Amino acid sequence: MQFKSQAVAKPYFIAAIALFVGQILFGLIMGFQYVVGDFLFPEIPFNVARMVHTNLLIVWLLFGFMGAAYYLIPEEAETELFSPRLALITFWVFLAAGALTVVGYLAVPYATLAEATGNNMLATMGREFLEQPLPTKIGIVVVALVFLFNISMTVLKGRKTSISLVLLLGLWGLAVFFLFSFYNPSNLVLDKYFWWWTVHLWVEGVWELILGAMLAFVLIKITGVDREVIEKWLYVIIAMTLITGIIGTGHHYFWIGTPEYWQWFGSVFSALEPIPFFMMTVFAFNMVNRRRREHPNKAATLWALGTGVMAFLGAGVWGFLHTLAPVNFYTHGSQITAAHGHMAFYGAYVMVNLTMISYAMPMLRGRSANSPSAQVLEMWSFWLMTVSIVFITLFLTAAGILQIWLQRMGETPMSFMAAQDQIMLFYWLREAAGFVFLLGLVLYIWSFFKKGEVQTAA
Amino acid sequence: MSETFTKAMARNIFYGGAVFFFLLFLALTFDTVRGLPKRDHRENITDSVVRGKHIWETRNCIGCHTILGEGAYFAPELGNVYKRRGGEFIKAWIKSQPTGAPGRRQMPQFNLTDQELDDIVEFLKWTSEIDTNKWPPNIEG
Amino acid sequence: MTIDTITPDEILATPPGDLAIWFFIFAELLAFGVFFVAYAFARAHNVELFDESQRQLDISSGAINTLVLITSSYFMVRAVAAIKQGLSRVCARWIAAAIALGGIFLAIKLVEFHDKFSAGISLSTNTFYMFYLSLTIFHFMHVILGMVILAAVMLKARRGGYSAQNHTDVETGASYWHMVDLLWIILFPLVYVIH
Amino acid sequence: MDATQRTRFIRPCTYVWLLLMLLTVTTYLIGEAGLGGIAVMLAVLGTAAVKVQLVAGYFMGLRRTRWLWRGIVLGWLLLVTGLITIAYLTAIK
Repeated sequence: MQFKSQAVAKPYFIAAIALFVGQILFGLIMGFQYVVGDFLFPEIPFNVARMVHTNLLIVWLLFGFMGAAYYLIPEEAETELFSPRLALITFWVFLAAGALTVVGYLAVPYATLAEATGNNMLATMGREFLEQPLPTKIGIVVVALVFLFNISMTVLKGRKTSISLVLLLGLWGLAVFFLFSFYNPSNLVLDKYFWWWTVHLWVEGVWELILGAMLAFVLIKITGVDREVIEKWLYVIIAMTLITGIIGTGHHYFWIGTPEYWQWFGSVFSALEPIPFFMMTVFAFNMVNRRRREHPNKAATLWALGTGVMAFLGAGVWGFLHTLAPVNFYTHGSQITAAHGHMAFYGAYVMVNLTMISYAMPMLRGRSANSPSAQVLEMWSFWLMTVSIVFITLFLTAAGILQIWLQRMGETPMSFMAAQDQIMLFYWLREAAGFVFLLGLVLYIWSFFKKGEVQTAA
Repeated sequence: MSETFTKAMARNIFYGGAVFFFLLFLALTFDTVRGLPKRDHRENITDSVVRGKHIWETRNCIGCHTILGEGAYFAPELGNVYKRRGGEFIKAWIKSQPTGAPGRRQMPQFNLTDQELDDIVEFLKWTSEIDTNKWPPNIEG
Repeated sequence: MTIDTITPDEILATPPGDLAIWFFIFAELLAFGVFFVAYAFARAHNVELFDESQRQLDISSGAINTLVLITSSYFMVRAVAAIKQGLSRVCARWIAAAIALGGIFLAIKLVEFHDKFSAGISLSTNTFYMFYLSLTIFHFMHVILGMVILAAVMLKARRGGYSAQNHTDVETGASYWHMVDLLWIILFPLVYVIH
Repeated sequence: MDATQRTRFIRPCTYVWLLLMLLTVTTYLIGEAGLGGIAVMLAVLGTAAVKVQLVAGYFMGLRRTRWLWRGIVLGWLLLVTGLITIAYLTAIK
């Protein structure tokens, strides 16, 4: 850790992991509600648990991105952060807004929450992933602007590298596309059309820029390969990301009332979307093989390589599985979508955050890497979490295929609930895999506290 | 790769490609938005439909159901439920929830007034008439 | 015709111009290739509709456009040849000529689009016109992007920015422009001619 | 690059250019005459393939590079024209 102000990243990482645990707990509640329908009803109905699960996911990933930015921007720009005090203030504002929102979801019926928070004045609630009340949405915009102001000023007064530039592009893009969550027309088709501008252009557009920048930074630090080569590849990868991802939004415009040509554009370009993820995997392995130094933090290296592979598998392969229009006609809105969602989010964005945290945390605590015994623990948690996500995805894919076969094909299709009863087995198996994931996460947290002889700060 | 492939050119391709495809995306968006009225019959959006959408959102129906295939996968697709069950069934179903059957998935009781029930049915009726390129594959949704 | 024989020592490790543009060229070839094949298989499902709509196309303007683009592509070959001899002003003039022909291509295309749009044809008229308009508009935008690249290279060449030893950008621009021409060489017969 | 090498580079490209123009005109005439059927389709598609190979080889200069780069373009060309031919054959039946 070369600059004092990088320490401001520490609370962000700690909050990120804490919210991550919350997300997994509510995931387990929902997983159990799939098999025992009235579990915790009416105290925590499924829709409330889902809001908390998905919102905690996005909020903890944002905390992770901000922590990563506060860690790497000063180091890239070779200057102190513009205002560490501002960063800490926005940390508490964002944490408070998040906590209040979750309490609001859990304590008050959603309709009352909407009534109380000015939803009648400007209705932006009640849409998937964007359920936050208006004050929270405004709070997110304010925090984002202050955060972006803070790191942009740091880069302006310091060295401008491609990595910090790409990271800024990704983060500014994230803020800009979040503004579409305020647009909620009464025409459902228009509402959905621009809803995807926030959701898709985030996870298959600007978030991939953030993912690329973070991964490139960690790889430079771990492998010691010179910056020119890594940044060159970074640009090629994110060029392919936007070239395929922007029109790739079309694979959400097959069945929501939009014209038929989207089925051709959406299928063709989203079929090409796995290419940048494949290039990222080749890039990661290539850099590690051509490393010029043996970095003591083996766990972070494992996370970096794992990010490439799992992002390609989850977002690339499982995405391609159901992105072509004729296939999507059957899989749209089935458990196949949920399977892709789990592995894509974990493989791409959870893992890159964990890569950053497992690389930066030791540095923030004054050592170049955790003790070997702590790193072994961390590697155990890597494999437990990754393998359990693979199994969750496999079980949900099987559930999805059976659901489609029973509910949407053949002459005597079953009703939704009848089909759900037939695939209960897979939901039980998924829940079991969920507990393995929780075990992995616990090990991950424990690895930060595990004692052992420690290397000096490199 | 040797220096035959420069970072400057890669950066130009990134900026060029991003702007190019975003412009193409805006053009397609313009064409879509211009052509939508014929496909979504927006002339049928009455005040009741608008209020119905507001109820759909403020009760967080998307937290369990999918509409036009998007949302949570815990409860049935409602994009074509008006065609599948009809308005009266929908109102009766909403009023009779939760079923209380042990171990079954439960839908909360929203205590909607009759006006609100009519509105939500109007919204689901309008949604079922959108031209979704013949999705879902069958009436089960 | 003297096909020039390549002496083994002349074999280059990578194609002319910056290798990054070749990543982009291969990605574009892949995207267009998938669209061409999609067009062919979509036609297989409704042959009469495609043939009938195809007859309404203005084949002569398509052919002229092919000639225009091929000639423009040839001009870029002469531009590269000129800069290899260090004649950056001559090179700039050849590029200007190539851009001019690109402009003519755009003009002819705009007339064609105007006729189609004023006849009420749009992306949603039928599957053939959806493919015809998507492919030609997608290619149209590539011609514009190509002309922007060539204009940038021309300006630098006019200022003497390139020399016999350092002219990678000219070759990069030329390679992209040749790709735009190459795609049209397939697009024209596929969409306008064969049935 | 001296004069002789200049001609060795430009002269073939000029011939290639004229050949491409000629092939385009023939495709145009076939199209204008409205000829259809498998034989014509294969001929026109074949002409387009030859033209692509000429542009890639001479104009793009791939003839002077390692076989890999020409192979990529040729492979792409064969795949695309092959699939188009299959599509047209299945359509005719």
